[in-house]
Amino acid sequence: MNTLAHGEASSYRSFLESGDRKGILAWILSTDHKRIGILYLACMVSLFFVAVIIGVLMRIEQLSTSHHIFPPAIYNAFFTVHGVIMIFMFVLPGASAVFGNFFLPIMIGARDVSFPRLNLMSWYFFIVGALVVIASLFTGDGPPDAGWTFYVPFSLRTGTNIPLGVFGVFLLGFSSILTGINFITTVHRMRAPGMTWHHMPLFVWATYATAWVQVLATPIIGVTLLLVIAERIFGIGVFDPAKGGDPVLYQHLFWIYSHPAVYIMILPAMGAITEVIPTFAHRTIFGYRAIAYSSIGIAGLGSLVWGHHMFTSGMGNAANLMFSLFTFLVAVPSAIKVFNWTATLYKGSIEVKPPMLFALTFVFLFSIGGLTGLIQGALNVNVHLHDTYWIVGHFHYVMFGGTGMGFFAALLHWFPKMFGKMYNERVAAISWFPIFIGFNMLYGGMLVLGYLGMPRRYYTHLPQYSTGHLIASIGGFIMAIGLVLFFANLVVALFKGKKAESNPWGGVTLEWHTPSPPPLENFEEIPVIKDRPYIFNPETAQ
Amino acid sequence: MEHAEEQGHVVPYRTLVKVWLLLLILTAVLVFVSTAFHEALSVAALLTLTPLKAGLVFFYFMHLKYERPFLKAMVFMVLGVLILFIGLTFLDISYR
Amino acid sequence: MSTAPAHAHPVHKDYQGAKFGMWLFLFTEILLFGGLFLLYSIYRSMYPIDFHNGGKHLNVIIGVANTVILLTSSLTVAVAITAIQKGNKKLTLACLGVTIVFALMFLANKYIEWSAEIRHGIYPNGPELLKMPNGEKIFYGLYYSMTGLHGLHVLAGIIALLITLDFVRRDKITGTDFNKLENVGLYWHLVDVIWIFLLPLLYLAA
Amino acid sequence: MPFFQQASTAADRVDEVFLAITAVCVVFLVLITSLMVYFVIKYNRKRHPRGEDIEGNTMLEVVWTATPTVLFLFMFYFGWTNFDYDRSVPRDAMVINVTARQWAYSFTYPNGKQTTQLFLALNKPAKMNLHSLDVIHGFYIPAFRIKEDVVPGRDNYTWFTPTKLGSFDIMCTVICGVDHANMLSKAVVVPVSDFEKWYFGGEDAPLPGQADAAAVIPLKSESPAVAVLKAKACETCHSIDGSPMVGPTFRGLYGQKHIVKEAGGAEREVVVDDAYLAKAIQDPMVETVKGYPPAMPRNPLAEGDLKQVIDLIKSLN
Ligand code: HEA
Ligand code: HEA
Ligand code: CUA
Ligand SMILES: [Cu+2]
Repeated sequence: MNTLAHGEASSYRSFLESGDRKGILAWILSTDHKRIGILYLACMVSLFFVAVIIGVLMRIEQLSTSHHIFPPAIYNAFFTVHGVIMIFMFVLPGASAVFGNFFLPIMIGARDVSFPRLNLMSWYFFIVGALVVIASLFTGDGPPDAGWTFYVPFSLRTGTNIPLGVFGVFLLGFSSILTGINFITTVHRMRAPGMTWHHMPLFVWATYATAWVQVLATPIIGVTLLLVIAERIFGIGVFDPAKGGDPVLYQHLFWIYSHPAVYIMILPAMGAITEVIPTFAHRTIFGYRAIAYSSIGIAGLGSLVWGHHMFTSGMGNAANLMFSLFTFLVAVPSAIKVFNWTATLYKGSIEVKPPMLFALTFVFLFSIGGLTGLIQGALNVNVHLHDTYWIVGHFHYVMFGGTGMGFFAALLHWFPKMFGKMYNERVAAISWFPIFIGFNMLYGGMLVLGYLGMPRRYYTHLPQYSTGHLIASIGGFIMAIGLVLFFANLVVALFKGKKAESNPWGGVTLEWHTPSPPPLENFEEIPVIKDRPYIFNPETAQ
Repeated sequence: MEHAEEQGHVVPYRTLVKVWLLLLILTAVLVFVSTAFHEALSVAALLTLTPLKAGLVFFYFMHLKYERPFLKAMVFMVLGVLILFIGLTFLDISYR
Repeated sequence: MSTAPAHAHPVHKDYQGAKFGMWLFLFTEILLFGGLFLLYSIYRSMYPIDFHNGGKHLNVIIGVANTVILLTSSLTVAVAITAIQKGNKKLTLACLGVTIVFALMFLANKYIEWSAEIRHGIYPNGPELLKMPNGEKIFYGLYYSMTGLHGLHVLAGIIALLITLDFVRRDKITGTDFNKLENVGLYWHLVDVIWIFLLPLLYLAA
Repeated sequence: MPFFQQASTAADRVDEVFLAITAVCVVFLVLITSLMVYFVIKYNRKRHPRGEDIEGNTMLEVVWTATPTVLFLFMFYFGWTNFDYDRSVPRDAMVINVTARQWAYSFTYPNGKQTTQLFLALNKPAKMNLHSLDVIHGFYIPAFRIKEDVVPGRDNYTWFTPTKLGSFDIMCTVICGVDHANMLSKAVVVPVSDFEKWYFGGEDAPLPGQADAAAVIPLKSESPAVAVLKAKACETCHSIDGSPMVGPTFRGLYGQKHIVKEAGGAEREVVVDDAYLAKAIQDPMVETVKGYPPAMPRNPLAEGDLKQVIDLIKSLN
């Protein structure tokens, strides 16, 4: 695609070594997009583990119907905190904040994002928001227990510390907005010469589409959460049925944001695996434009389907009809992507290294998740499935099997580039087995439980659901082994891994033309781009 | 990058003052209509005059008139999104 | 070439980019208030009569006065930008000063208005308000939320304007580098536009 | 399908649509997965060392955009038409008022009879008018495949025609507090004749379907205090036999010393006596007992009822 000299001369210093400050300050005061990306990564993985452990505790509680290890109030706090951390602190910023920050500027041939200081500020919003949420667990009258959806009027009446928790989420939203603004401006203003829209790697397209959703949808939840706080403190009445408020309007406002939010979660992960698949198939991506435009399509149509979370709330029938119709339409661009990824394997030259393994797993698990989404998108089936474990199964498939696996694939793909260290590929591949098997037992079990009528957010269950819960719990423990192995491998690599080459996988996008890890300025000279990305085999290119 | 448009357009003082006067007049009309006539008319005035006033501020005070077409399109896109949000919510409320 | 020291970040400032970023921020503000407008329009359609009556207790004079104040302050900010573009620092400073004074006047009016209402027991959970029908409770809930959030924005605007004023004074904002002033101006105009909508929705609802 | 319990007309329809959509989904999942596996093997680096840069194929793109779109529209259509059925109540349906509160359901029949379990006549349509006294609940009968949120301040409804005899779980699906998981009841479907015997049988008629619902005790036959506890759903959180539940048990409660937390957060010790009980029942959130979640709903009792309940608690020592 372009000819870049990247001789690793002796004077070369990576971004990890350069900078005036030392120690922790070199990180928390740095405006370098790569360092900020790693800051996000570190915080996110830690928070992820907290939430994962809570998830395992919930599985332990569901092992028995007669012995309750945790009282109901604690279990309610568990799923609330588990959901809030997973959603607002892991999958929502997720791939976008970590890999978007690190690679978006590099991939478009820029030295940094448009507003580096704003970028650092949004990390501070993130960390303060996270701390506030955590503080809400230990202050006031007990941890929030209303679920991550904070439905009124329960969230107004419960005695627990909802206002502080909600305020933390508000701050996290602010962080998301600032990142979005930054990325949109960066893509518009910072592209290297010759980097036209159709020369941009698809990860950039995906992050760009995500950024628009972040900017347009997040403010709605911002104001909604502020109103919940105002309701709790002053009693303004807009959501309080006792004062004539309509609780269903809260749900509208909540989902106007939170449905598009699920696409904020999945789009960057989709973008990341769109990088992984051609790299390991050693051939160009199939249907570049279709994939790029379907990202925009998902972002656009995704804003019109929020009502599918409210089919049983007594919504008007015209709304039920429209929202179900749009729900099915928004699945089309996802289908297009899946087909294009599959077609990209055709006549490739495929190496199934760990990143590829996880990327293919992404396609499989996300497809299951998406297809279960279709099933519950059908109106009358949704009536039965709403608020059961089926839904819990669906969203773990798309969020963990989709976003989570996409995140893992991206981490394996870019780890050598980010840290300049190589992990043990065999251990990574071995960790896949327990993860894959455990995953399907855990969440597949939940799907069956849900169809049989097991409601969600129950600290215990009726005896007829015991077998299902047992299988799910065992699956969870099996997956635990895999995940521990997965992360332990990376932690070991961080300290003891052998040095990574600048292009270990034979990738062709710009980030592979810089040394590993990249220098502070990314490029010695801003590259000039002459052609589209993903040309692996120029001789057969059409 | 296009250095030519970097500095932005200089809007003459006279234009600004004219726009300001127009805004004050529109406000007066709005207040007058909503106090003097009956409901329907005042709602109609609300729905026409208020966006008009906002448009004046956007186009002249905020220099939107002199911006690239892309930015203009984005502003309308954002307003469209908001209207869609409100419209779809009404779809629920009006057919309950 | 490979031995050349990594150069510092390019000094070149991306004005278009900064302005674009500001507009994006304004979009988020539009949608932030958009959520409240959504609630307002739905509740108004649910409680048309109560909203009509609710508007009666509000002081239209103060509302209109505040509109005129904000519109005029918008003018002065716009003039300040034209002035700095023409290199007229004195006029810029004067205009910014006047804008800040107007903004303070706006808040003072707001204070008078709110305290009068609170004295009459019309505030969330206030004795008078609790006696009113549900629709009016919602109307006032929205009234306080909308004007309160808007008031916070005015406050933030005043701080931003003060900082800009200082920058102009110290020649950090000049005829060739006035992007910060422009962005603050954009923000201030948006605050104005939101009030343009609040006036008929709240004060002229009766 | 023996695996799924189908007990209403809606259940067949839900399962039909579910199975149809699932079938299409499985076909595509298998297709995608086997293609992926096949390509990975066939075009493995070892066997196929050079990839080919095939950029796309317009024909294919069109086909695989159009096919899902059409299939999706069909799925939507079937979901919608059958949902329409779920929302169209037949005119002859018996209207039963369902009242949900933290954490119990109660059912009121057109003739004024009130129960804590839902008694239904086989093959007769019944419409549920759903009302909530506090927060949102979710009225759910899995075997009937129906669910509707019970939203305070709103008149939601659902309906169904039971097609099988037996007793079926009623659950609550919207998180509504500490005892959300125990907000359970039963829908007891009996032959029309049995139903009518109870329904038209006057005050003392025994509840129908006792064989299935052994635990059901009519409100009438109990001491008035226990009836109050049942009617106000106190017994969903407080036991009278000493077993631990969400709130303190009534057994041995009188005369105990409790640490209570005042609204401000200060703690102090109280002795459980008449005055304390009266206050704690009528205004539970003013002071909450340490060690228990601050979760008791406000649920004022009439003067006489209050005295009876306090006497009952005293008698449990
Ligand atoms: C990453 C997050 C993510 C993603 C991507 C999705 C994607 C989708 N979701 Fe999901 N969803 C959630 C996260 C997500 N969801 C969460 C968190 C909840 C619950 C929130 C809560 O209540 O707590 C939820 C809940 C939820 C509901 C509400 C359930 C309820 O509470 O009653 C519905 C209903 O329609 C739904 C539908 C869909 C659909 C149709 C898609 C589609 O976009 C999927 C599209 C993908 C595919 C269709 C698969 C790939 C395509 C093929 C393999 C092609 C071939 C197929 C055919 C031709 C059939 N989701
Ligand atoms: C991306 C998002 C995400 C992810 C990854 C997960 C992961 C898990 N979730 Fe998830 N979950 C949600 C998002 C997510 N969840 C959301 C949004 C809700 C809804 C909340 C609500 O209702 O409001 C929910 C609800 C939810 C419920 C339903 C609660 C209920 O309704 O009653 C359950 C039940 O079991 C559950 C279980 C789990 C488990 C066991 C995991 C486990 O992660 C899976 C297995 C992983 C492991 C077992 C990891 C092992 C690692 C360790 C043990 C630590 C090792 C330490 C070091 C290496 C230092 N979750
Ligand atoms: Cu009632 Cu959950
Ligand atoms: Cu959704």
